[in-house]
Amino acid sequence: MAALGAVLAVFLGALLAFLLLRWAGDILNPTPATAPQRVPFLGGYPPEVHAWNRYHVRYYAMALLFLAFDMEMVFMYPWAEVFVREGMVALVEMLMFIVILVIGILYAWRERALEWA
Amino acid sequence: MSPVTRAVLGVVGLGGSLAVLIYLAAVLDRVIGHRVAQQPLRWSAALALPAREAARLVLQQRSRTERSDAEAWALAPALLAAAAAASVAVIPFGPAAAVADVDAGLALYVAAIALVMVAVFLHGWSPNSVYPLIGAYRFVAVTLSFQVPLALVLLATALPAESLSVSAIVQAQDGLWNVVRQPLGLPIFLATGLGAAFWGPLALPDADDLAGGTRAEVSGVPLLLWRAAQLAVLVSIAAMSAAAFLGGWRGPWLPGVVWLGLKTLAVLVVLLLAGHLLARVRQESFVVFGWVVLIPLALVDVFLSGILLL
Amino acid sequence: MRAALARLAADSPVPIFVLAGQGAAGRVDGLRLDPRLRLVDSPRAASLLLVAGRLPRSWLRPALRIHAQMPHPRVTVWWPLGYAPRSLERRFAGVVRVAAQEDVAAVLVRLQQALLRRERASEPDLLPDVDPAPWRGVGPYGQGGKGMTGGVPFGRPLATRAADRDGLELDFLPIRVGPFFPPLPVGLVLELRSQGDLLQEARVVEPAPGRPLPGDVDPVFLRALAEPVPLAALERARARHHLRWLAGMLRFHGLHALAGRALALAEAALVGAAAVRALGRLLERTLALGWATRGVGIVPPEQLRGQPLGPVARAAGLAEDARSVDPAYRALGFTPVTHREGDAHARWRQRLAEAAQALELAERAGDRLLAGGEGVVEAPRGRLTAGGATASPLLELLPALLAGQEWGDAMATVVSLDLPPVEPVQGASGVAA
Amino acid sequence: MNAPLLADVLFWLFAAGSVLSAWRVFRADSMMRAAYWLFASFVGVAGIFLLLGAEFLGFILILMMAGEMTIMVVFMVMFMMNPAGLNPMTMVHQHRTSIAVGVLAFLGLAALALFADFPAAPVADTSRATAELGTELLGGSMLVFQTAGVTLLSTMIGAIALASVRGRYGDAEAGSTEPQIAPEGVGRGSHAMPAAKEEPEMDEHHGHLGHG
Repeated sequence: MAALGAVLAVFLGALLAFLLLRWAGDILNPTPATAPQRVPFLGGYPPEVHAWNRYHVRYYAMALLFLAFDMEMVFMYPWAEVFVREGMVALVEMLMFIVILVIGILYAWRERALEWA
Repeated sequence: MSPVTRAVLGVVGLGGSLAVLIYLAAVLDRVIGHRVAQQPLRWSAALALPAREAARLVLQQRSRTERSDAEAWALAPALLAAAAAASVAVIPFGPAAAVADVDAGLALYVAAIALVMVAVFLHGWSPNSVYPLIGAYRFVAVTLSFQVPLALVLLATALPAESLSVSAIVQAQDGLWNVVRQPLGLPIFLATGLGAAFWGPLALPDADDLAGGTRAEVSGVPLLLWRAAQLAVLVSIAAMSAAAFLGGWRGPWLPGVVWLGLKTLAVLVVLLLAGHLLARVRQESFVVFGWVVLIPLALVDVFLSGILLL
Repeated sequence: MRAALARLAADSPVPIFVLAGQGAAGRVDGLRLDPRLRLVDSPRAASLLLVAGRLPRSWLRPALRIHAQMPHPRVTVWWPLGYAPRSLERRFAGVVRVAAQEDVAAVLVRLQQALLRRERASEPDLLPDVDPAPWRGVGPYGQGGKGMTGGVPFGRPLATRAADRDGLELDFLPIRVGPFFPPLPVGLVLELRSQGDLLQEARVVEPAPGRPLPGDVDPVFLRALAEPVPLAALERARARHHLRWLAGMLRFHGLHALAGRALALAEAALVGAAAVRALGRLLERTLALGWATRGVGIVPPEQLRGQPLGPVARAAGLAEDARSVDPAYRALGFTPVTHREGDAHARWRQRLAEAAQALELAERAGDRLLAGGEGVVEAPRGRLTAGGATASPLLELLPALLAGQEWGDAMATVVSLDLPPVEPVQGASGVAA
Repeated sequence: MNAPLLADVLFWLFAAGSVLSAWRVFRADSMMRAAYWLFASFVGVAGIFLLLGAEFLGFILILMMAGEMTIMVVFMVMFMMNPAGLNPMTMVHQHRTSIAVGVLAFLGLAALALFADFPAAPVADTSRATAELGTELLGGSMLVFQTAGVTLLSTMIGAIALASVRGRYGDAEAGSTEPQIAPEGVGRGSHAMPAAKEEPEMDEHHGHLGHG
């Protein structure tokens, strides 16, 4: 419990420290930004539209693959703790599980789902 | 000493040592850069350089864009630094001494690295400007590709320790360091660690082809905080590779803390050298490389070390 | 507190954003080697704006926009490089002019210290402080919007949809990459249409198509068109050009330290071919550029046949070189170096090999003279004829080359083509800065 | 400030934070903010997991949710209107029915929480939780573990078959032509895409129906 308290303290401490430093920076340089200064930098010309758009991500197939494959880590952490005690049973079971998941990656690779759509 | 004072001492001590390591990393980066460029740089000048640039950035105005997501923009560097600090908190610097000896320390470390992806995406999305936005989406693609191998390789070090606690992992390396027992572990961890700190060959979100990427619209104190937080993640990667693969505080003659510091600095030099000698990878080829090469290699590393332990 | 910070920051490297006008590219590279300066890749990170050489009229408005985008405290410095002043000083109020004999780096450091100690006020904007489009109070919620994606919320419209190669209809971004986008050659303006980070279309806005592009060619090549010129001087200038391009390409790929080393070789008066080959081996051996440029921007040889494109053509396997017919070169046993793949990787290895070969020729040539006067010489960017354009055919290739490429690969392709800095037509009464 | 009091205070903080950020999810206009408020809500729940001693589950929840919420941001921004909330929008429809459902759900859960008698069997030593989960995975519920693997495989293959346009047998829509109103209508898949397609124009009658 004390260890978790320490982690939370470290996390919130760093978070607050950086927010305070940023606020102190604003106090030190209070000059407000004018309209031309706020124009996003494109190399000399102003942007015609907002940069926020329905950004056509090209790796959406890989993102879906990651969602499914990320679950594998949930199972591997407890397995790692008890591996030495369980011995060969643990090894064989995890090998089966992992081979099944790697087939998914090979399928994605063959279907060229990992490349830009 | 009541737990509260212990926690405060731990936080302040960790913050101080992290700040010193960040400053040292900045100095080492300059020195290695000048060495590779064969330009002379005196050590006294190199030691003062990061402080001078920090002072100049503190006196610079914070730039704003037309319609930015101001709160997320302010949160991004803080979240990045908090994730890095939390990840360093679990690393033990003595037999029973760690700021936060959490039982599932490894799970916390990988969760902190996942928070880095959230922080960099926020930092790129918030300014509502094209180059940071492209940089942010690049980092999501790269992180989704290296996060699994990074977690697997760390998992392999948990096998001999029979526990996810980082201090148990260091304890289990009394006779044999994991870098010897699991040869594939350290290279994969350093490659994916460079991705987590978006440094050197994997500096895709802040790349030169996007005129600075997510920091193209940042100036003044936020730019200083962002560079410091990025170096904090790099230091965290170096410290964890020292703890998980190079025996952490274990070592003859010198006290534990000194050994951990020396190993962390050694790995830091390797990471900074990679930053100066390896060109930036192409995003799409790294995604394919991560899924098709890094994950199988990490799995081989896990199962090989498992078989050796039977 | 502020004074202490100012004293500490006094001799930190000065961050400069450079607007390299005509004839300034070579001199600006010299500044990169100065440890007191640091050329940054975004105006947000700069506190000094350095205008070098002559600023053509069409670049003036972009220059004012970039000046406004710099954070305070800031100052503009104008480095005339021999061009007579006209209206730049009227538009850039309070610009500091570097006299001919002054050391520009010392001026920049002095100005930065004055800014930090607040002895010099920061320059105000030179553009009116007005919203891009009136939006305050407009529309049902007063932020200029209309419905879900309509109107001009906060001064800018939202992106619109377009079909794409993978069947989805999502937003596209019309990005006009301006004259001063650091990775691109100065003055090149591209109108890119990107969905996500993939470029659907690319259009060269400036320079206008079909216009001659003299480009900043070393004067020794122009002289070689008319009169005999020592071969060693010609080849050293070629080597210097290629090494300076290599430094720019290394910086683009994130290797700033190695770029400094290549630039030091370029600026050094006497540099041996061995040093250049050593740098080449280092770049080769440390896999430094293999995965970054292999297979990027492949230009098929049939599009380059018969065009004066020099290294770009030779990297695609066409052994076209004006020097191979020249008796002086044949006496030295010159054979053109070629590569096959025609991608960015082949192009940087081609230029590096040519730089080393040029230095070897220069060492062997002694004071041999070239029989000048035929009106044809092999310049670093291709065959130069009296008054002819050198690199404009490459600009026609760009749209087809960049369409369908990811942003990083597209920029790497443009960098690998070594396009000359773009100068608008001399005729227009440019602002002779 | 002894430990139990600290635990209670933290519990209430995490609980309140989780509920607050869950409320903010539906008040935020920007898709990115909505998703990351949901992530903050999950972090609150993970905090409560940690307080209950399930350390591994807490950190794994944060790890998984960081990746998945970022992917949700990417997909929400890509497919929904008004990606960044520049024009205000409401994500809540049928106000009356949703309020009614909310109140009903709250009452049901509150009744369950108050009147049900939960087994008061505190776990002795929390540090073994992950190990027990491991032995359970390898022993008793090994079948669940392996079927989870097969389910994940089918999810992967299904997701890629649906999402990816490019397949081993060519583009998914190369052969399929949508019915057009005009009799000799041109299929959506084969009209001239703005981006230059690599292979030559496919005439619409030939072509493979869907991809492998």
